[in-house]
Amino acid sequence: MTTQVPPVETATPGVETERKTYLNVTKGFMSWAGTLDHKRIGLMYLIGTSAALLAGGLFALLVRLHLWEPTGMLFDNAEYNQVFTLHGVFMVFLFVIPAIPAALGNMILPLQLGAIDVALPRLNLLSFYLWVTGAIFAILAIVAGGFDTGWTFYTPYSLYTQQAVGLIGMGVFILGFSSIFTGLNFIVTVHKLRAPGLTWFRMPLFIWALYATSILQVLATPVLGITVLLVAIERLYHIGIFDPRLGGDAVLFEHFFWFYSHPAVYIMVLPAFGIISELVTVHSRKPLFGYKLIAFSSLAIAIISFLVWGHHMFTSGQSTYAMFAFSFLTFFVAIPTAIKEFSWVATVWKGSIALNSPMLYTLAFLIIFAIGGLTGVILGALNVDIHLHDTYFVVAHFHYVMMGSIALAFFAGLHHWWPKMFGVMYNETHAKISCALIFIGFNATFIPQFIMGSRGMPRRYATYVPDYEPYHKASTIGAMVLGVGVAFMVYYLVVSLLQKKRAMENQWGGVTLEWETPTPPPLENFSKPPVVTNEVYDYSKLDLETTITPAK
Amino acid sequence: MSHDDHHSVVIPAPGPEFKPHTVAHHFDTPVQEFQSAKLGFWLFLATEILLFGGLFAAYFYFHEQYPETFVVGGKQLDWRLGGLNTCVLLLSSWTMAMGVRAAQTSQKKKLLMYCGLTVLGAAIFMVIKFFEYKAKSDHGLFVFSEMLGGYDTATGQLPWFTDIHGVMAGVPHGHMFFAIYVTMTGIHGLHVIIGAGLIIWIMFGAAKGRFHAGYYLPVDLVGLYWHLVDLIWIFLFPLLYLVP
Amino acid sequence: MFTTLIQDPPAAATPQGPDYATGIATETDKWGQLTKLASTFDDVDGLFYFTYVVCIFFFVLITGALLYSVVRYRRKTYDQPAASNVTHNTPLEVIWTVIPLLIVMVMFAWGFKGSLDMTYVPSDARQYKATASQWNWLFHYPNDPAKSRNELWVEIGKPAEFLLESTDVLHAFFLPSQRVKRDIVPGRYQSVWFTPTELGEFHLFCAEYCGLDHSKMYAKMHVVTAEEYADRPWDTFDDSTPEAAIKSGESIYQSACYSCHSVDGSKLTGPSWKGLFEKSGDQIVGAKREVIAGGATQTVTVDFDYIKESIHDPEAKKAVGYENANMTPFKDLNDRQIKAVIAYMKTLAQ
Amino acid sequence: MSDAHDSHGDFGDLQMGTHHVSSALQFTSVLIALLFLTIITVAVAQFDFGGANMLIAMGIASVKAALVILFFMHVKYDTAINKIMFLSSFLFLSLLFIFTLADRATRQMDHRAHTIKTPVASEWVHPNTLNSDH
Repeated sequence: MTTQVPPVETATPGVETERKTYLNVTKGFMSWAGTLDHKRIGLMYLIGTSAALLAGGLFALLVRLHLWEPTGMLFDNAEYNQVFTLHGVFMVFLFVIPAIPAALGNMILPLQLGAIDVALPRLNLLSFYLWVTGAIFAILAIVAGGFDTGWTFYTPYSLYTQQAVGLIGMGVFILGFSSIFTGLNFIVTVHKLRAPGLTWFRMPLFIWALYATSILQVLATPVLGITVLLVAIERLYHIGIFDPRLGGDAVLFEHFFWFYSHPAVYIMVLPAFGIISELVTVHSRKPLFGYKLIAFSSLAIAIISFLVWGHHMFTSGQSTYAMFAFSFLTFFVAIPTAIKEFSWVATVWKGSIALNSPMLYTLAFLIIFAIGGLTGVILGALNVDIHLHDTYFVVAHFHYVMMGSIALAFFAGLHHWWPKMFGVMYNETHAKISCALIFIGFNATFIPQFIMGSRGMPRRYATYVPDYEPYHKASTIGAMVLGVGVAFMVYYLVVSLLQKKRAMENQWGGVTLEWETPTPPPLENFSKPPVVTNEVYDYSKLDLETTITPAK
Repeated sequence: MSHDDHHSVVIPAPGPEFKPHTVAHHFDTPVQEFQSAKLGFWLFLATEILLFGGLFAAYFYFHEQYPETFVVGGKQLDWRLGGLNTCVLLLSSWTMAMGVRAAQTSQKKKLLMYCGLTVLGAAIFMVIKFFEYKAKSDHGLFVFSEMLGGYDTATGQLPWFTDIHGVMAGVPHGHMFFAIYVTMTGIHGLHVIIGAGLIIWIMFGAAKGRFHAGYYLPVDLVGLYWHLVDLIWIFLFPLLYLVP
Repeated sequence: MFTTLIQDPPAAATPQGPDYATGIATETDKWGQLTKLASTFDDVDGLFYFTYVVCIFFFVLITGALLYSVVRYRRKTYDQPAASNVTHNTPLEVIWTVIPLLIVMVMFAWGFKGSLDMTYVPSDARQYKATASQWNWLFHYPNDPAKSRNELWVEIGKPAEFLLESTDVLHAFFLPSQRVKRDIVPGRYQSVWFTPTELGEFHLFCAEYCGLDHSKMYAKMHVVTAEEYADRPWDTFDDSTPEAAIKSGESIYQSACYSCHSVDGSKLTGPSWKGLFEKSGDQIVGAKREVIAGGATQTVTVDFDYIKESIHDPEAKKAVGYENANMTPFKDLNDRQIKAVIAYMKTLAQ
Repeated sequence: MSDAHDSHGDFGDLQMGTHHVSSALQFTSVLIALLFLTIITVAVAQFDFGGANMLIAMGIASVKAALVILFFMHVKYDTAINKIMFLSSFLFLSLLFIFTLADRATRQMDHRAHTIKTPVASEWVHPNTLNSDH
């Protein structure tokens, strides 16, 4: 997918002229705080969500350290409950949901569309500030005494506990609107700002995935909004909708909560699929196998995901009929997901596979997601789920999806677009070491959790039966390795910004539109509006010279 | 290196009392700008539908669980006031539609007049609503002054539901109808107030001549918002006042 | 009335840490993944391993194809093109859509059948009740006044159904060895059943997060033989020593009698227990009482027979001054329990 | 209100296809229909049709809603994508309704339901404070 635009004029070799990029075109705090540029907003999101990731990761390490001993090492039960809740809330609401769409998506989506910005730039900035406000509420809630409801806020416990549930509920409500506005913006952008010639089936799959995600964000998140609002009203005014003491129903809360939170799983994972689709083809230098099937499977997943929320409630007292329907529909999600996984593998097959760090992260994703997805099938069966529900098996399963797959895809995307975003290259050897540490550490953390889960270890336990001690110890050791891997990644990425080792103009040989602009892009992305004439992922048109030309 | 031609699209004003409109730089044409904003706003309205949808789902859920509460509770509401409010909102929806029409046809005075009438409709609606709430509060069906009062866990007594006249006596969970009534109409009322505020903001812009046939996007969007407020009430009225 | 007869075992506000059943989780089934199955719900294990094998097959397939490609088609020069540019293969795509679909439909049907079996309770099931509170379990036994807290006894081979209720927040009744789990929702009853097939001690966890001491909300299930079950091991009534008997008697008083009978001489609905027995030298003997029996007043000496009659058939002899009081007969108190009550009464003697 | 023919064509080239100016007569007709339906819905509510009460009221309300959406909100004249986006919200809302209410409705049909009663709140005791000291 090259354009008719001639290559950007290259500076004379050896002459250092500072080109105006979005990073340096204006300076000063206000030029960032008040920016409407999608790349700057994406960058601010990247910093914010990464901070949330590190905070959430720290909480996770504390949880794992605590569980070294069956009686707990670090905390009393009250503190432990707060720490695992913080881990969940930070990871889910502040990192996983916004990280890929709002940080990488904001950065890349308009570039891949050939647009100079998202359709509604002010709303984009508002969305970022809503995220900041939500994060502030989360921090206020910690300061105000913390909260210990788990990230699911199940009633009636969340109604009775005396802690700062109101504040964090407010935070989640605001973060929900941040997410809605990002999704809304992307839908409009995809519909209205595609470059001439960029038909729907010429769009990169990252955009398809973000589009499907946006539909979920717009249509599911409001139900979460009204749910946390009702919890807040319930705590203040005791209206009784969710309070069994007043005739309310805790299962209704679960229905509302999972109506959002199941699609939310796909809000998190679909953008990861998008990144992987993108990276698999670029680093195999081969057109994506089954492009249309992958595109439609994103939409299919988005829609089916609205029909399966009850599988989080197989043990919670739904009617048998509802369980029947939800279990049946749940298995249907497996099909488009399997199609994606197979198509990625088929893309790698007979490709020209560059084993650089983004591709290593991608391969790690493919293996880990296979485990995460397949264990999901085990959980879809009704009677097996009854045994495994709320055990460490479920914990391990969704960490394989949310941490193993989504965070790895985020890292993969970060490594892939890092040279594009900053024009600098990190140390590839360091990146490979870090990828190996993360892969090994991750599996060492969560494979023992599968085992103890299928043997009955319930989740959210501050202390546990000593029978499970060896698995907890193995898991804690794995978590430490994983933590070291992530910390090392942060280290070499920061170093790359300081060392300013030039990246190539088109570091990986991508053919989507983001590689048509100078690296890093100027303020309004394209020197001339691009026109797309090629089919998507057509590597025969790749100008290989740009892959060995240093960026200016 | 930006596209200079992007900055040049200006929609001229149809008359001296109006102001021209400059299309935002990242759009190529006014149509693109208009349609983008409108698509975005429709999506926003979709989220509003789902937000209220949660409340409606709760209504139907408890309607099935405690039918008696809804039968007896619904009789405590005055359908005449509810019906009157329905008519007020429908009329205000009509004035808003006419207002958008006035903007589309560059009729500044009419736009101001219709917007003013719509705000008046909103005010009448809220005044009637206030008297309805007050009557219920006086009967102890939801006592506003006590709403923040927590409740006695030992007796399970709700401070906001004292039911002075015992109209809900013997009805299991008699407070449930009023809880849902006050939540749904309360959140709806909040939307009425926000909508009225937006229309007043439109009126300021209209007075400055910002809206005309060439550019009436904000009027159109606020109009859509106001119709949505009407739309929700169309369902609330029979569910709360008539059906139970 | 059963429920009020004997006081609930005390609930520790913050348990000091459960007395865990031992060696259960480490004892796995023969395939080594799940904990040893101890109930009739073997469909869970069957389907689990079926899915497990299918998953391993697909995992090996995916990982193998990936690793082979990576090794075989690794890019060696920066301009190496792909070995093939095939973008689709319709038969292949149909195959990898249809075959997984068929497999998951088998899993669905199997899982649903298994879960239906879990809802059909055999008619000969014993009906227990489990009350979950923050953070302890209280078990009620069928037709038995005695209850036990955080320990449960069931009979091997006998279906047991549990009616589950919560007094506060969500809990979940989770017996890994029996493959059953059910959330306990305040405001309504849930039910769960299983047939234990192995003798021994088993974990009973709360699997739904319920606050501070969620992880300490632990109970031990004893699966015992029919003979041991017939001994009602959950009944902690103890009269092995005089002191224990007094304590047991007092606990019966606290749970069943205190509302109508005082122990300090004050007049409630029924006569006070103070003074039923008197000190005579070092002896404690029954006092004399005026009672109305069959319309005629007579004097009785308080003794075991009189107390037993008054508990089992309160209308037979009514104390003078309390002719109009109606007492519920407590026919379930057996002789040992009545003796314990008397032992407690004797401590009130003057 | 007789200005339906007012010129807005000057901007036709700039905003082609973006707006449709409805006639005042159409708006007024819709308003009259809405008020009329309001009267009908009130009138019908005076009679008891048993289980059909809800269906009738919701049916009339849906017709009214359709009028507002199609004419006041101009959806009839809007672009296909806007129609799809807005109307899809009702589709997804119906999913929430169908599954949640179906669970509620079929819960009592479980074959164990006859032994499982719904206790009322007064039957159970609640702790007054839950770990408030932490």
